[in-house]
Amino acid sequence: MIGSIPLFDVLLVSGALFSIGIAGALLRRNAIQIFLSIELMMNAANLALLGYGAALGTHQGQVIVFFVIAIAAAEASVGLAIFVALFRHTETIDVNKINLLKW
Amino acid sequence: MDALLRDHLLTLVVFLPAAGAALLLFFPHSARIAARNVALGVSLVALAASLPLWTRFALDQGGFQFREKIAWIPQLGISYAIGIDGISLLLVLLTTVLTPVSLLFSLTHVEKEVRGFSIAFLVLETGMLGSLVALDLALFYVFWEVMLVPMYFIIGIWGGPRRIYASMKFFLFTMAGSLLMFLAILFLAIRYHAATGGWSFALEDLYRLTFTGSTETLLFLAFALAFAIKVPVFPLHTWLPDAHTEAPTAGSIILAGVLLKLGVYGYLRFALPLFPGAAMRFAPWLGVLGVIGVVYGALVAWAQHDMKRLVAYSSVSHLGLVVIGVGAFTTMSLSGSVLQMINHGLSTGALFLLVGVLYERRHTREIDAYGGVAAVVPVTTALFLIATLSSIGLPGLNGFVGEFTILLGTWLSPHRWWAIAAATGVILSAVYMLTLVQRVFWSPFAHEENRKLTDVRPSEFIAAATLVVLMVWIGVRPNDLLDRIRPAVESLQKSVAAKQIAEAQP
Amino acid sequence: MERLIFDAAALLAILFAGLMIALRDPVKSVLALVVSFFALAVCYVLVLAPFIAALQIIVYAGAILVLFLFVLMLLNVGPEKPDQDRRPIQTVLGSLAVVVFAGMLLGMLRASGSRLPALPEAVGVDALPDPAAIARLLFSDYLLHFEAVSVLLLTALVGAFVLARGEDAK
Amino acid sequence: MTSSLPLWVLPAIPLAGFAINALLGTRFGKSFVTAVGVGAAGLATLAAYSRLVPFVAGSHATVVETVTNWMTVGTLSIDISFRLDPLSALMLAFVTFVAFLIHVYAIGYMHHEATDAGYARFFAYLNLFLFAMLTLVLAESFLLMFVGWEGVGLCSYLLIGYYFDLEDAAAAGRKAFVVNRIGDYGFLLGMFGIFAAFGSLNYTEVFRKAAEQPAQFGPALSVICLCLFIGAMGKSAQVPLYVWLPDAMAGPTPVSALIHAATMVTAGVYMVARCNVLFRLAPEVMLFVAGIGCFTALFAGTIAIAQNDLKKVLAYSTISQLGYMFLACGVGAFAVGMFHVMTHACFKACLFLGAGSVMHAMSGDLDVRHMGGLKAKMPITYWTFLAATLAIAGIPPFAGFFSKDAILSSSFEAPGLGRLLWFVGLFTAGLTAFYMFRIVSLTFFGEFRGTKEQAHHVHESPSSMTFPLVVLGLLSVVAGWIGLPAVFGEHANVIGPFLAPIIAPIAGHEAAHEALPHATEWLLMAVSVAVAASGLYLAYAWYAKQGGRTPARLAASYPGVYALVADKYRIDELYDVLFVRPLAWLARTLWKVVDVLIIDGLLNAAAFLVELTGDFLRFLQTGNVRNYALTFFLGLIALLIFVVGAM
Repeated sequence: MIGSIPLFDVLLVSGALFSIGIAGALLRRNAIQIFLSIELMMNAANLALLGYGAALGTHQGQVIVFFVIAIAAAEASVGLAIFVALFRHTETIDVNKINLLKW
Repeated sequence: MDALLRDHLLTLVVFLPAAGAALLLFFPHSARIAARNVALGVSLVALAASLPLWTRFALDQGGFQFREKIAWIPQLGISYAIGIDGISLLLVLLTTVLTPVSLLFSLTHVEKEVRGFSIAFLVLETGMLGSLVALDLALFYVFWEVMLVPMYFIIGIWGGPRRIYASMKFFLFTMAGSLLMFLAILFLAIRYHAATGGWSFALEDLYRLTFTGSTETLLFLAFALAFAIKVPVFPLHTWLPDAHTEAPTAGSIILAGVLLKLGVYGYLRFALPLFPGAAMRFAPWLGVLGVIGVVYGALVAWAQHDMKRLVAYSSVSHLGLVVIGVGAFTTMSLSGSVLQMINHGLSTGALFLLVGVLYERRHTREIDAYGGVAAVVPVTTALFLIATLSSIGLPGLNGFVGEFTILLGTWLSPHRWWAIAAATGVILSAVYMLTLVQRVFWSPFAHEENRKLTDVRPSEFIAAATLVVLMVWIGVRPNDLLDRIRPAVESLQKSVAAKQIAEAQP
Repeated sequence: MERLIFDAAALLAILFAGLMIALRDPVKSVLALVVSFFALAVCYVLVLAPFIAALQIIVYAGAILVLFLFVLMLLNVGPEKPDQDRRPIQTVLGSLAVVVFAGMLLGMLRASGSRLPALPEAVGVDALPDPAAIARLLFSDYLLHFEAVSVLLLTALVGAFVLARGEDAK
Repeated sequence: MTSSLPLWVLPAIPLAGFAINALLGTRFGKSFVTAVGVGAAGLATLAAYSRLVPFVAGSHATVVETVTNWMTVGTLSIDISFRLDPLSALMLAFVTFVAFLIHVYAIGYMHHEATDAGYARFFAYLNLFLFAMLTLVLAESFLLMFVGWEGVGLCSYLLIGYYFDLEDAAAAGRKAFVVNRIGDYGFLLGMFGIFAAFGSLNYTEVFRKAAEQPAQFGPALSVICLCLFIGAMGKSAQVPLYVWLPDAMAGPTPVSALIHAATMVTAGVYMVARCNVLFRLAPEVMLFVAGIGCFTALFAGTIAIAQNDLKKVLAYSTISQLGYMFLACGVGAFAVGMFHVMTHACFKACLFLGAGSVMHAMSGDLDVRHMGGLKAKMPITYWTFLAATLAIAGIPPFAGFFSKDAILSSSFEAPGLGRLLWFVGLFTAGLTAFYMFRIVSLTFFGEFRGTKEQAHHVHESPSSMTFPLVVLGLLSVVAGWIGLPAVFGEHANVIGPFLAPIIAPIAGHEAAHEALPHATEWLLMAVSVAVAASGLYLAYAWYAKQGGRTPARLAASYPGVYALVADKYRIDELYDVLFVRPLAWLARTLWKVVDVLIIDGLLNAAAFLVELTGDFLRFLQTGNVRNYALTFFLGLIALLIFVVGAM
């Protein structure tokens, strides 16, 4: 017997994880941790998608999540490569210290 | 091939230059001579391809000919619809003539990034031709913008010392105008959708829309502003002297010869027939601005120290006359305006070319740096003098026919005093152009370094002589052109009159 | 039964997620996230997506997060140091925003809670959706997207290579 | 009719000559250029006379030959069509002939002056001029006439500026063109008015309509005539547009002769005579024409007294004589005006060519103060010059006497201000005799006052130059005999009846003419001869006999007046202050203030505003990614609130 969990609960968990992810992304200064927070948010979204997909009886939710994971992999590889390159230049991954993006 | 020439001649003419540009992309950076030869060759082929347009053009038809229509974005009713009438026929030919002329001149003078220059020029030609033949507003807008970009680069990369400022000014001015026009085009299409339920950007569909009151006024102004900037009409003209002066010679020729005409052309093709009521309400303003342009441009031209800037301001003056002819809206003045566009393209093109001849040798445009150079460059002088005479409207050359018909047509319209005021341009143009001739070519020999000036090279001579021959031809046989203009002008007047009646009875 | 498992797994996931953002040492953070993702995988199974759950463990926890660990080891980044540059406005506004956001989410869920459907009941492991069905969908309706993603991955691969190669390799 | 040359060939011949010389002249040298240039002029003359002889011998019926349509726009349709009628025949007769003589003269005159290229250019210009002039004369429509009208203006510009490397010549050429353009402006407006009123620009149609319904056009006609006359004022150098002509003397002498004496400047008179039908319907404009003509005659005559440059004197005398012609037109005696045009062409061309001959001998010096006693060294030049001087002074039986006397008697008869015009004209005649004989005395009599080298160099000119002089000198004697006054018999006047089909004698006027008793006419003639003779004598006595002491004393006692007259009343300076400088100032101001300051200022201000805004807004770009993330998130919340609020 699997299933029969109310969608409400699924979305609640998803929302909680998402909020935690946001909090991490906004409040941490370590670039790696910000990145991790973003991954977490993505997973929160995945959960919501899967929940809805199941509730509506379609596989499309899973297909989308499949793509999300693939894109997350791409994102992670490029993002980490950027960190590596950045770290070589600045010897830090503290985003407060990386502020070249201004005028 | 026969079928292509028969059914898609216009498409062929329009896209030949673009195809040439695409071909040039495969050339290596260093293939300078090959690049300029290919560009010249392609533009000559385009010229050759455009000649059947002239011979096969049916004189007795008022509507569009050589039409083609293929759906492009059917969901929005946007189609590749092209065709020409007498007005666009002449401007198309002017374009296909002036492009090889400019490229011929540039053969020996452009040193930097020859390949890029050639590509920009060919793309520019396609943009100009496309704008002239497009019968679909969306298509027109695309070509209109396509035209803008290469010109921006031509001024900005191959221009004079203040080229960045000039190209930026040119770009922003034109962009500001075309943005409003774009919004107006969208609005038109939406209104068409509301009225009929279908989508269309085709000119002939949109012609059928009628507007009233302030809607029409606003739409008209949006279009008119875009075209007025391009012409340029008096207070919007300040981009022109900068752009003309800083552009390389070939750029100046095209800018003055064709690009400015697209303003008037757009007005005649779009603003006027789409919104005849508003156009007629604003015609007096147009005429007044034209009169101001004539006098103002002439006076300011007189005050210039820089040859190119002087010629540039003379364009303001000449185009003012064209605008008056459009504003007066009689058959005669309209025909004159169309003819005068061609004339101005030839004479000002030739003037810029010959100023370019001097500039490329002495690298200064200051009038005071010359003086008495007729002694060392007699052929240049003779050609320049002929171009000058054409520009100041000497009978027997082309400028006179246009000038006279515009002024006479205006005199016969209700706005007689425009003709009276604008005819002073006859005097003023003689003043500033002959002053230029006197100070540059005549007068005592002033600077020893001019001793080394060499006369026109064969390529420059051919380029200039082509224009001179055309000037004489139009001056002697204006009917060849007027016969082609007449049906177009008459059908324009007819459609405007019919639509005005339709608007009056909603 | 499954209710209990879901609640426990969800609680675990939330707990370790919170730990992830609370820890100063990035390495520990990553490890906390790995735990959180494992717990989430359990949740995925319970929302009838065992295929995704497997992907979650293999790709996410197994590949991506391990990549993070590698990078951390490579760069040898220590724990975040307390900083003079605290940026109080950022902290305060950020916290406030998170609270508001969470509150709003909750409110919206509450408001529409009654209208939300329950997940269908699936009996037995056999009743779980077949990965083959997903595959069929992927290679028919979503073929173009699938190919696009594969191009994206390739591009990311090249991009990551170029970026990480550094300037000296020119 | 079938065998005769079509009229279009006449202008076409010199046009071909122009084209050949302009394109090939430099390559083949002077003899080729001469053959082509002079040959074209000669051929054109022959062709003209091949048409003229049958025309004069025949019925004098107007012939209109259409070549082709030139332009058709809307209601405007202009044909290239030529017209041979008595008026154009008269012009044609002397224009081609004089022009041919001047071409011949130029062979000798220009031979030493120019390089091959310059020589070719000169003859090309001369041929072009002849083409334009023939077009002007033969045109059947106002527009085609305007083609020739502007064409001769162009040629005068080119020919005056022939020595383009001289500052004076270059400036004079431009001045001539610009001042002519002011007149052309009037002509253009006149044409517009004609087209608006009559719906055509063809002479035949316009004059027919005007004659049929004179009352219909009323005041519009006055404006049209005024505009046309402004055109004539520019071309024929009347006050206030005369200023270009004296400066135009910077060109080579044959140019002065051709353009500024014989042909081009008379185009204005020709045009007014051509439009006599219109002018007669605008009496107030006629009065204006007469007034301007009369004033110009006097005004230019007074300036001529104090000039020392031989050609300048001739230039002012030309202006003065043109004034006479307009005086004649203004009082309604158009035929007489044309008569004077013809006689004037002969004697003034002779004078200019004579002056050129002198200049040739004096190595380019034209100052009469350096001359003297040339009579002996240059007999042919002297005798022809003298004949022409007597002609212009109005001594019978020389050509000028008859035409000038006819003008004076016409104005005497004219109603209204006629007597006043007559008196001024008479005074001017005396003045003319005085200043003309002054230069004759200074040039040919007395002792030579130039340098040694000049004295050594002085010689008679080659035959190519003296031949035209002799021919023109003879004409100066006999040309007037075709227009003898009525006192010599019923049919003594040939030219009036010849022109009658075009220039109808005014009914009332002609009656008055008939009514004028012969005694009065004799008296008028006697008075004018007496005045001219006394002018001559005074000049001879003062300059030839006393060597200029009296005039010098007079000049010394009224220095202000003398300086003013010698400086040509400083009209050029006045124009400079009144028109040129203010316009130049306006031009600079418009450029610097309106263009650069206001329009570009506004633009740059707008651009600066954008920049300023950017300068402020860029402080929002902290460069801190977390700030961006927070902003992003806050935006998301705001959006959510908006969406939720909407639900």
